[in-house]
Amino acid sequence: MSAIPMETGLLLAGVLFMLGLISVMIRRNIIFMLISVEIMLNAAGLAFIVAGSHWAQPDGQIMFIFILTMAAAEVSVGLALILQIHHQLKTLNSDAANFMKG
Amino acid sequence: MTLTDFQHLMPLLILTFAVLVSMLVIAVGRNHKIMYVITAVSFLAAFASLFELRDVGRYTIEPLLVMDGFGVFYIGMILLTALLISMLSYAYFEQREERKEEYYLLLLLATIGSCVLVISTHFASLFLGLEILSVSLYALIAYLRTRERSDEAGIKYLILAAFSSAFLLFGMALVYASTGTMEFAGIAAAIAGFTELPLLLLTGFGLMIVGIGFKLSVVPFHMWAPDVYEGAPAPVTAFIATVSKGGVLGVLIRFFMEVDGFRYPTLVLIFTIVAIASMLAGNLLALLQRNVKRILAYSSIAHLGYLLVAFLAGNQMGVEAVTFYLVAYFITTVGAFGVVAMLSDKERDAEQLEDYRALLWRRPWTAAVFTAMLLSLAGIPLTAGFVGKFYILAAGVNTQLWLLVVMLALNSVIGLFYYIRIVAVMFQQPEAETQVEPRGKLRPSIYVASVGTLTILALLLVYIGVYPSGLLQVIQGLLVTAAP
Amino acid sequence: MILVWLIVILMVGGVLAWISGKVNRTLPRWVALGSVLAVFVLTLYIWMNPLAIVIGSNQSMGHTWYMRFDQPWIPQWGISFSLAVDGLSVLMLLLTFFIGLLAVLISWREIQTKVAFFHFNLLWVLAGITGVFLTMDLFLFYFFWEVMLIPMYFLIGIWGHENRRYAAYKFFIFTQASGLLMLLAILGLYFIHGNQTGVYTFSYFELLNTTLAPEAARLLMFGFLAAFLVKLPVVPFHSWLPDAHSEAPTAGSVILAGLLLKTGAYGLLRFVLPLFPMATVEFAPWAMLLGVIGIIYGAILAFSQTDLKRLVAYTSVSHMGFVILGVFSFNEWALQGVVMQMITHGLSTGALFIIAGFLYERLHTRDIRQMGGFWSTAPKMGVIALIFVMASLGLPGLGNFIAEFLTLVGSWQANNWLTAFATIGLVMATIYSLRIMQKIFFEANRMEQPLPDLNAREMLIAIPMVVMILWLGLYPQPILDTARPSIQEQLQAYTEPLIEQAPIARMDRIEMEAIPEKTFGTKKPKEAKPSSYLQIFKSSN
Amino acid sequence: MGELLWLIPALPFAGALLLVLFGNRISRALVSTIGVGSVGISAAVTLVLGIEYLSSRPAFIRQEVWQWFDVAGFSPSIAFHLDALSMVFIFVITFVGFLIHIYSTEYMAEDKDYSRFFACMNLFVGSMLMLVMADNLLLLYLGWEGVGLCSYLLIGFWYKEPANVYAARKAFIITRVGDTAMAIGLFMLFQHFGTLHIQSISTEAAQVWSIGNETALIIALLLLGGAVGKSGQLPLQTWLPDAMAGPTPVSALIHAATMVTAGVYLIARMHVIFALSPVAMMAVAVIGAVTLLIAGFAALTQYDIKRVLAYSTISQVGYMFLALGVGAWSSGVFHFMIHGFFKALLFLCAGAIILALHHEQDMRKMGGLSKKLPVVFYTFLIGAASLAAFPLVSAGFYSKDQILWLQLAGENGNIWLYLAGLLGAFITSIYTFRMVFLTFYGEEKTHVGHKPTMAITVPLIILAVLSFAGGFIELPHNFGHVVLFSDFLAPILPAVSVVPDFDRFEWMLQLLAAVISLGGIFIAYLFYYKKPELIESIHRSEFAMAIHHFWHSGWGFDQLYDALFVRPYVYLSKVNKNDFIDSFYTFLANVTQGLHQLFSQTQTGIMRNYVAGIVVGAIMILTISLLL
Repeated sequence: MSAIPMETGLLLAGVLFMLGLISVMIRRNIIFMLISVEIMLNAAGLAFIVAGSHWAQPDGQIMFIFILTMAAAEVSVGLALILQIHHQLKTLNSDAANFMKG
Repeated sequence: MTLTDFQHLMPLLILTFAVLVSMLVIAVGRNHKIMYVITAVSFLAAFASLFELRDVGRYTIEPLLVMDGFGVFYIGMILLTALLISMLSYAYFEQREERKEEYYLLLLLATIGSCVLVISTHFASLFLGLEILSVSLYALIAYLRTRERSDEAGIKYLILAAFSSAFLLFGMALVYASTGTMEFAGIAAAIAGFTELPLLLLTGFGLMIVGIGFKLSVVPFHMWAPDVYEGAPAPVTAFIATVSKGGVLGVLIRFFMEVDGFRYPTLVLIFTIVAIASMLAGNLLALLQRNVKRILAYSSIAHLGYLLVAFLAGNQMGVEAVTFYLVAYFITTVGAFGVVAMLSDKERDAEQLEDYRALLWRRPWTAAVFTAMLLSLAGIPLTAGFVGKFYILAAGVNTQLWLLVVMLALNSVIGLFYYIRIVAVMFQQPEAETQVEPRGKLRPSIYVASVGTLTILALLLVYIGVYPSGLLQVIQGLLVTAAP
Repeated sequence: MILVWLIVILMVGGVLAWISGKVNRTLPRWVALGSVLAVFVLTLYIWMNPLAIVIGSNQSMGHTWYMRFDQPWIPQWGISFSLAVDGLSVLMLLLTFFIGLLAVLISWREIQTKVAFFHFNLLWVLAGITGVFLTMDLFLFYFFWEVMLIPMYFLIGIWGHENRRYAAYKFFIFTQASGLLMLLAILGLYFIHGNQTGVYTFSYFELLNTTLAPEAARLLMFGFLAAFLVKLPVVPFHSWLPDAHSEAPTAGSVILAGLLLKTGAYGLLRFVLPLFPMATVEFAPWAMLLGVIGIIYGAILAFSQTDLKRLVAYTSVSHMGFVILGVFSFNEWALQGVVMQMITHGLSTGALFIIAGFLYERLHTRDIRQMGGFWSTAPKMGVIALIFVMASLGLPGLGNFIAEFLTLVGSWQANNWLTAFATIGLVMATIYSLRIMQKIFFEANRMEQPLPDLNAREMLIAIPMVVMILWLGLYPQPILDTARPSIQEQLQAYTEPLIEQAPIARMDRIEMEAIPEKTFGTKKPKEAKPSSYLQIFKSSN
Repeated sequence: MGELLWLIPALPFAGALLLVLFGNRISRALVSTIGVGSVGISAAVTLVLGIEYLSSRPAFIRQEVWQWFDVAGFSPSIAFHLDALSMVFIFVITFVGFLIHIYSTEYMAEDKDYSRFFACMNLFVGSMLMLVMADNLLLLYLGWEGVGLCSYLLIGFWYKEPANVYAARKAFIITRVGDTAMAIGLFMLFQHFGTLHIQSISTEAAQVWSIGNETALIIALLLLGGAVGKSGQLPLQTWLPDAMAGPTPVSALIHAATMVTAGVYLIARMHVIFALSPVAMMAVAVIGAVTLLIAGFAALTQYDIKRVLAYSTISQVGYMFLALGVGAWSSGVFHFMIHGFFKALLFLCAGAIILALHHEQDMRKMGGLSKKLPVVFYTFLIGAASLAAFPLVSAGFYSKDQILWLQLAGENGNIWLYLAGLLGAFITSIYTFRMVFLTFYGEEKTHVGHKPTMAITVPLIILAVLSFAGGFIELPHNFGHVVLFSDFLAPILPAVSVVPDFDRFEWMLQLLAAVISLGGIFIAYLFYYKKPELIESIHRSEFAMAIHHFWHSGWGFDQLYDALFVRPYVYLSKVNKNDFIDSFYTFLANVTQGLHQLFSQTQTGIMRNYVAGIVVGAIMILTISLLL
């Protein structure tokens, strides 16, 4: 099978990363921000896999699994928090949560 | 994994064990005191186990971890800090109605995370440690669910931390892609191979710096710090300020020492800029701030800047200076937040400057301790902070980082202003002669816990300030192995 | 070991004073009085029977130190807890404790809130200052340099007048900023010396032997100067002083004027001169210029002040100008003058602040526009004030005259024009000094309430100062003899070893001879040897 | 002999000390005993010493009391030096001082600050003696400043009146200006001789420097500055008239007899230096000449009797300077002595009058006192005669004539100086007898209250005798040729070298002087006694009045200095009262606070901005790491 060159893969990952990044910046809804962050994380994971395959090592995939687990944990905590926020602010607009400033 | 590996990881194992135990205990029945005791004991045990490893040369546990003097010292530092914080937390949470027990669980986990960080020699372990730390921090910060500030802080920290760790991971991936290994040593070797660093690698490093910088809350990744500090419960704030940053700084030093990042002007330049920016921004932001917790947050930003100055010295002395300063900084910060925690009541933490008005005449000893802590932060003699700052300046002058050193001097003058301002508020005359507040609404045992902690901290502060050579010996003894 | 006791007694005394406040309100005063008295006596003892020892590389001069104490402190960095006294330090210490005693006494009635804590701070300031005058280790020096600030900050910030917090901040930040620059310079010196010799040490005597590249020397010198010039203070770094002086409680002002400023001058003598001989020579004309500017500027501003304490503060600015003028003329006359100036200014300005304090206690104002004609109601105070006003305008027969005249004689050898301008300062001194007398004690009395004259305690404070200032004016020889060896030591780098000069310490000739001798025919004058450096300097400007 | 030397200044000091310590606790009688007694005893001691000195003529007597200090060879002593010159001064100071003290016991009797007065007076006598007895210039400087202080305290004696205090302050400050010059002179002397010991300097200077040496000139001029300041000569004369604010005995002692002549003493003492620099000598002479004219004209127009005397003092001291300027040292000193007598006398008389007229000092309100106060009248007349150099019978005639004569006869005198002196003499006699006629003749305008008693009259009489007979110890050689005084001074002060065979003109000049003096008296008689309407006519003319005011205000020097120095200084000080340098530091503080405000804008608390922050940081870092 013709191996895809690493650069292409990394480029894809990079594009994914940027997508996530931009959407974090433009989204107001906390949940969407969380999702976009997940996208970024996955982009990182993808990059690892690409790199791993390039060096023909399992490490990349191992890292990806780590990332997945971490992301899962994070999302769970995150959702819990978001519930709390919604419970208190009656909104998911992240800008609303700005009691602390200055 | 051989048996000796386990022996060398004893502290971590103890903590992990403690976590499991406490889970079970909670399952059996909730009891604040028991949890507290378990935590404290486990911290102590872990610390004790370090003495076995006192004179370990450099024991690597392929491929992830290494146990050396540096690691031992940092772990010890982290453990003690965690212990003190847990002691403070006891009194703090005793006054609150939430379920307190899981708190200790998370505390233990976070501590494990930061311990792992300082002994990791591999991206994987770095990542794991960092995430154990962060994830438990999310929960800790938002622990007091009923305060919306707490939640706000939590969500902010969560999103931003995840965001930044995405950077970190992507950076790692790129580095991995360009070097083909994730071990620090390997990377170092690979880099040594290159005549000049490939773009990929540099980008990787850049992204990683973003991730690390966030955790260290240095400019321009500092914005979360004040909000989180303010929102989180006082002990947790202390934890973030000390343990988490300490761990990250430890790994940063290790990594840089390993790959000898100081050879690369780009990296040095970046860190220089970051350091100066942090010093300036931190101090200026704190200048007229009226919320004590935020002041401390900003000042911690500035102090990270100071630390970077020594870090940039990039030699044995620099590392020692960083370590020494870290110790002083830990003591001081924990002490400061301890006072905050002690003065806090059911509804809110004592964070407004007004809460401290005329404190000296209401609670002289607390005020005295707080004053000592602030003076130490300001780097006034007779306190550990002074010696630390002196050490950093020495390191800087030694390697002729004149720009940084002068900036440091300038900034500590600016810093002086707001530290002294708090002191001045405490020393003000009380308008109406407010009689001494009713004490002992807490059970004496608890009261003793926190008061004792503060006393210990104050004594340590002065001791190191007056007779630093003891600590110096320890540091120099253990860190010989750190610099390659 | 006595040296350590000096500091320990003060520190412990301070803590005791604080604690004893729990017992009753006057106990702290007695504790403070006792401990200061103790150290004062100790110092007198040291002064009276000096056991001469020779230290380090100074045998050439046979520069004798009275006493020394050495104890490694932070060996890793070559820092040792090293104290030593020579003539200069002893004089400074005597001044410190004398003023300290007065400070305790004047606070007796003035300070009524937080008495215990006040005396804690007072004693710790004194301890810090003592350390500064004693220490022979640069790290330790900086250490004490900083230690004396905090209590001073509290003295101003807690017991001061209306605008105390601002003044306290200003004082603290100015001195801190300058101090840090000095710290950098110290470190620079430390590493340069270390790299040269491989011996990393902060010991003064070791660092004296450092050879510096001109460029480095210049930078390091400016580091040190920063601290000392701000502390002195020299225009344009003086602006902390008027505020601090005028807002501090009387004891605070007295200590500030009498002692803290002197630490600056002491630093110049002890460190800047011997450490950077070449650099200072280059810088000398500018330094002297600064001094002259200070003299004149301070005098002009003093004239128009209406707040008595602020006025006196500006007079100190003017007087300290003489110090820097003298220090940088590098000859024995000038330096002896500087030493005298440090002491006499400590006394005279201290006394003026004390009088300001007395007036404030009675009138609750420092505004001289509301005063006048007090001579008729309080003649004793008038006489005392007159004496010290005259001292501050340099009337012969009072200590300040000796100081200023020697300084000017010395600086004349170094730089004629600047000295001429400095001398004009004497006229200006007359102008502001007489204004003090006129506005407070002469003219018509505007006050309706009567002004009680000095009571016994206040006389007890005033009389010794009068006696001292007169003694210094009429028979300063003991002081000069005490200071001579150390001054010659500081000047070593600027002169060939001086062969000449006067028998050492004639302690026995305190009182005038009973049977005066008479001589016929002119007596040959002693030739004054202008040191080799002087000609160089004259040719250079 | 000489062991007692130190007593002379010590006694008055002791008196002063006692009075300061216990003055307000002891009775007036005791105060006057101490005050007068101390001076009296030191006068007695002077007498004893004087006799011994005259009997055995030593070069000088030196007594070191103790070594003041000793720094690197700069070792002045508290040591006294008695020679002919200081002898003369000590004599005048102690004796005239003694008489004035006696006088004061009555004059000040009513004053509540009796003891303070005598304390200051004693202190003054002490310092003045210190000044003239010092064997080194530093000690001399001590006395010099000491008398300055005392004059300050005594001018401002009645301190309740702001004007007096200002006058005192003015006196002190202006003299201090001179002192400053003198101090610089001392620095230079020390630089060149390594000592301030007067004898050594005199001997060495002669060897080291040749005539017309630059340094000598500068030093001489600086010393002259000091002398000018103390002696109220041009351009520092403005303080002396105002100094009359003090009690009259003070004016008599300090501002007539002794202190104002300190300058004369200094120049005579340092005559070696001056002799080395002809330019300086000329400066002295010219200053003297100009001053005596200016002051003379000013005196013409004064109405306040004390101010007349003040101006006349200035002008008489001007004569002394004139003498010194041409190297007629002893004549200068001689005139000092005589002037000391008659001017003290005149002041004391004036004091008696003022006392009699309830502190009325304006001569226009006086008159016809010759009947009421006969003693005062006759003594005053003698004094006036002496001041106006009334031929043959007045001491003033001989002293002044000698000076004038030497202006022409002296080697380095010249005709202009002589003419100035002559004109001065003319004016002198006019204003002197203007005083006499206005005060003692005409009809009585103010009621005479207090009649003088012994304490006042006796000193007056003694002084009168002295100022009448004092002249006969020094007579010109064309008749009598008595040279006791100049012989006495000869060992110290070299005699002036006279132009050969000029003597034959001497009698002409004397005649001229006599005529001038008498003419002045006649004019005064004409204008102020015979035909007062002449004055009216003068007063009618605009121009004359303008001149009159100009002279009355002392030639507008006060206004000039006020505009030149005082106002600018005060303005400078006031405008910068709160220290513009401070504003720089305030500015720094404000900048920092502004930055704080700026930065804290960034902490919006909105999460997305924080994200943005991180991104910005990332971009920055990447650009750095990629571009560099």
